[in-house]
Amino acid sequence: MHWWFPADASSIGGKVDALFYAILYITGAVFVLTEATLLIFIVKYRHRQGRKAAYVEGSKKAEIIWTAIPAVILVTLALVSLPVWAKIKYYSHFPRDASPLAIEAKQYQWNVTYPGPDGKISSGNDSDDDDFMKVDSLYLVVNQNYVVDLTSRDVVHSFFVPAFRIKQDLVPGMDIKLWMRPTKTGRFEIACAELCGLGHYRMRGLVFVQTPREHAEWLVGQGEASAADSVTAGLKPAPAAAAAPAARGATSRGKGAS
Amino acid sequence: MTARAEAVRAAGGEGTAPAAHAASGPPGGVGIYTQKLGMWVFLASEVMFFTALIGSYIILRWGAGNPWPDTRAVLNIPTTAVNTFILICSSVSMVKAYAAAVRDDQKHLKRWLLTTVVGGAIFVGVQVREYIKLVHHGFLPSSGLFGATFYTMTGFHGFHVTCGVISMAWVTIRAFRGKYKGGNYHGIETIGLYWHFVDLVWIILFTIVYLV
Amino acid sequence: MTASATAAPRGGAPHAGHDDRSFIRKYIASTDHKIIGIQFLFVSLFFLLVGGLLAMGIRWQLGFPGQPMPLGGWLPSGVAPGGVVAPKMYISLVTMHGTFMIFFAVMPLLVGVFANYLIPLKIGAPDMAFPRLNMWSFWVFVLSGLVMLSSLFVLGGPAAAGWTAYAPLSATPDYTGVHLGQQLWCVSIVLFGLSSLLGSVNYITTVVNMRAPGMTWFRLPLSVWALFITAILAILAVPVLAGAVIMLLFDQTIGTHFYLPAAGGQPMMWQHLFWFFGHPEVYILILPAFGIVSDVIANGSRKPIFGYASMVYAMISIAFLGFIVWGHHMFISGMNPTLASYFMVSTIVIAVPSAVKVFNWLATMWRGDLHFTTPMLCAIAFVSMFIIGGLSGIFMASTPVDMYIHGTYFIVAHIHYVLFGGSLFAVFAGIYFWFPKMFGKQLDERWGKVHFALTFIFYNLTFFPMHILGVAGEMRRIYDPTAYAYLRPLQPINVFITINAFLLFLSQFVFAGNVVRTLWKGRKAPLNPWRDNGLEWTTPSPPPHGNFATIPTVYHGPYEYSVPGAAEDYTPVNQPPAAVPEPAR
Amino acid sequence: MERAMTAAPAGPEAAEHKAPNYVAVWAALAVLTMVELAVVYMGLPRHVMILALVFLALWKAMLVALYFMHLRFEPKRLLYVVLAPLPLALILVIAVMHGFRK
Repeated sequence: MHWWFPADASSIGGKVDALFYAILYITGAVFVLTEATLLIFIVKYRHRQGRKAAYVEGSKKAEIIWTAIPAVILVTLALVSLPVWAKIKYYSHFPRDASPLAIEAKQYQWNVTYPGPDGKISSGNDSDDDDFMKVDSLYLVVNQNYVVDLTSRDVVHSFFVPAFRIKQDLVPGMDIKLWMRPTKTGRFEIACAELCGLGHYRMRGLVFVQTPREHAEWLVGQGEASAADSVTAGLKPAPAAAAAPAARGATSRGKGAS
Repeated sequence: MTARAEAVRAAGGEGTAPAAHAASGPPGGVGIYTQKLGMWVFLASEVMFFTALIGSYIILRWGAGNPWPDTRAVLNIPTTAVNTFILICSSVSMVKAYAAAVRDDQKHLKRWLLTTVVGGAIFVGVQVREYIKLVHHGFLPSSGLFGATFYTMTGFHGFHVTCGVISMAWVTIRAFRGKYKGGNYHGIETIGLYWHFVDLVWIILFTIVYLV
Repeated sequence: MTASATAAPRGGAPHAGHDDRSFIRKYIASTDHKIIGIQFLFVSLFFLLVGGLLAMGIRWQLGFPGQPMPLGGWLPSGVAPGGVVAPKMYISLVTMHGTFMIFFAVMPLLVGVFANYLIPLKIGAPDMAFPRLNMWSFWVFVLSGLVMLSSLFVLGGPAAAGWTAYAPLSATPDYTGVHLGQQLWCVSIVLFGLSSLLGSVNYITTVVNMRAPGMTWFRLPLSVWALFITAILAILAVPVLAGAVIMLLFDQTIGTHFYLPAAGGQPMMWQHLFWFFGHPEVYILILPAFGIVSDVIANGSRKPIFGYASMVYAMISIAFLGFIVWGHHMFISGMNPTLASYFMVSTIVIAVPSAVKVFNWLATMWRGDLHFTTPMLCAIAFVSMFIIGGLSGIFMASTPVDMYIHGTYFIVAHIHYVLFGGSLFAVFAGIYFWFPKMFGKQLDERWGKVHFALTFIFYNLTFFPMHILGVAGEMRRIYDPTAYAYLRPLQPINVFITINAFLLFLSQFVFAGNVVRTLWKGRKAPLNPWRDNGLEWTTPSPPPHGNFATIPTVYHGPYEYSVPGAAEDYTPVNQPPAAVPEPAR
Repeated sequence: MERAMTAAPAGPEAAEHKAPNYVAVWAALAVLTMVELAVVYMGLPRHVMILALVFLALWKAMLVALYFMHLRFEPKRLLYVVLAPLPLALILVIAVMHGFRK
């Protein structure tokens, strides 16, 4: 039985979890202190015959103390959160060596566009478009940075990979970028985390995080391998690259091919 | 100013004398009689309502950087400028009516109220005529963002003016029945505030929708 | 203008004894703030029941996905084939549960009931400033509620875009298949906004202008302060929602493109406008609860509220900050992350005044003489549940953590801790406390305690496990969580929650029974059953039309309990001080 | 009721300030409207024109609020009620404008 965080599988997961636990410990301590105080007061100051309440209107000192302490703790928390947030979401902090990917969401599926052998996602009108598309499945190489272009064709969706601790809305009419680096191989689920219609609950995709070799083999299988990929996959470079265009017809390709 | 503040404090400030309070009429906490205060609070919320509409227009046009048609090619600026002037005039006649009510000048009160109603009605009429023409030229709420924002903002303003004209007409009838005699100007001042507010909104709308 | 002029009986005395209004003027089209408050009470309790029933549908599906509901066979097969909740019905259930609970149950229960009933009585006024406007506020509310109810029965079903109605899902029927239902939702919300506006103008004007002599700002009971600040929030926030919803309605009906990206519209604009209203709304839903609980805790502890002034300042700063934190609902919405950082900081700051309030309540109980009456128990439960709800809010304030828990059951747990554990416990505290005032009869304390205990237990068993679901990554508004492999192991928790939710729902019938029984054959309540200081207890229960035989004069603050040297442990605010000749001015 | 309300405060409140010269304000509004039109048809650079127009519109709005709605002659406290929503309106619009990621 697994009733807590899914196992962390991305480069930022550890940071997010650490912040979560920091807040959990702080709030947990406050929770125990305040609720215990409440319980003690309930027992200790319950009405008994002849008891009279003390006439206390307040205490400046006490109030300043319990305004200042939470303020300090909370502001510290904000200061600790800021750099993590900046690292995850600010475009200026995105890794430079990332591979591009594009995900277009529509009711109720994820269309993942992969760059072809040229390593670039072409803009729609590119004539030598060698991109290819997969529905609901995202194949990634472990420890490789990715920058994903997120768009939506119809309503607001939210790209959520619990194991990566990543969530980002996809808004129609907007082009939002997201970066991630998977750190564990395996199969993880993609969920939609924003109500997108009655099929919202089945807008499920899968992430396959592979070793470079597995990934290259997969690319070759798709007929989309570049020369370098073929080397990684253990095939001879020249024949694989030559064979690629012929095999490509098998995969749907480019944006909007569904 | 200070003398007045003194008077207010004496009459209705904190710790009012029981006798002064009992009628609930005299100025209370902030020295403003109840209807006027209520109207101002209502106007504060109207500011937020128009903020939503005008703000959306600003956001859609400048924030999101949408392409915008040349407003001067679509809308008839000279007509609307004249119409703006009519609305301003009706605001002036409104304050004149208010001044007449304060000094209990029934003749002028009735005359200026009537002028105000007529001015407001002309404004609404011209707006309706403008709408009909625009629709004939194929400019509809569904014609892009400009159509949508234009009709929503001016439409809701027009709705406010229409409500204003109806209540002004009613106030005028009451004035002819002599309900505002003897320096009883509160009703006139309160409806006047609403009327000027609608005028004020139009001043903003005219500038940012028609001229910019 | 004339609205105010007609009804307010001057000084109250003329009507106090003999009330010759017709039945309709007295109980239906009444302009008496007390009747309006009671009307709000019963209507919004009805909507609370509706919202609760919808929640049972949600919980059934989550606990036992795909199994026929008990009595589900009665529903038309288009909605629930074979009594099983269909995906579309599920989304509608979620949407309408949120809508009914927030707009038609909790908000009118807190504001409609208590602002109407308490403000004039507590400040010593004969009625509201604009009694007829007040009546319209109620009837427009009823109308908006009926429109919302009717949307449940129209072709295509009710709104199905969540209570937040995110565009473009809500902006065109293409995406949900809901035509009329979504439009009725918009119409109803606009009407609701109008009702809330009329009410708020009244509350503000009344508090400002109609306080009894000697009732200075800093002698106002905290409940009145809270309701006053709430009304200001409503005045400034609700019109923005109305404007946004009107544009949404135009998108649906007359072909505009405010929120539809096809012609340059901005879905994000809806989110901003909605949450610009939505966050102050959160405080509209909790500030009156703060006020009620402060009154009840001071009374139950027989002690002055600790730090009265800082309680007021805390509420004022919460209200102001409440307007500049709305972006924390949108951290992952694609909003500029730099802006999100600003919103994180403002959000974190707003937690401080809330913390101050909790500490002040605890300090009020410190060295008190605690009487565990039912209202006091509910108020203590409020404090203890609000601690949890407040602390879980801190997780969301931290942007990176929010990225993970946003849109999960952690959020669901949080809002229920604040809105149910918080607001609703305060509502119960308020109802138990002022029931004797409203009806002249006191709710049975024994059954009240049974109701409290059952609610408290099942409430926690229902909502606390939702935190765990959230941490495990279960999304909200998911028709069938078992569609995801990583959520399948959590199903026992969902079953557990569902069972407790049913028990929580059933427990409320103890309350309903208590109310009915008391109204039917309850004993007459003493004049001041809680030995409270408030002005409302200085008139008969229920108070006559016009409230006070003579307008009272107030001599001191509202929380003068256990004053040293006094014979009684309470000092009504209109009791002249023995030694001091003049009231402080 | 009505009579009770009106009799008392009429004197001090209304007679307190001298009625402003409404005709002068009206003339100023008329002139400002004409200036606005002139600005539009003068062919100024676009942002200068927008700035000038916004300035003129605010000026006119101020005149209406101060004299026709006689805010100038009201207690300061009422001014706060009136001004309260304006910063919120500004915050809303500015924040949303910055919310778009460029």
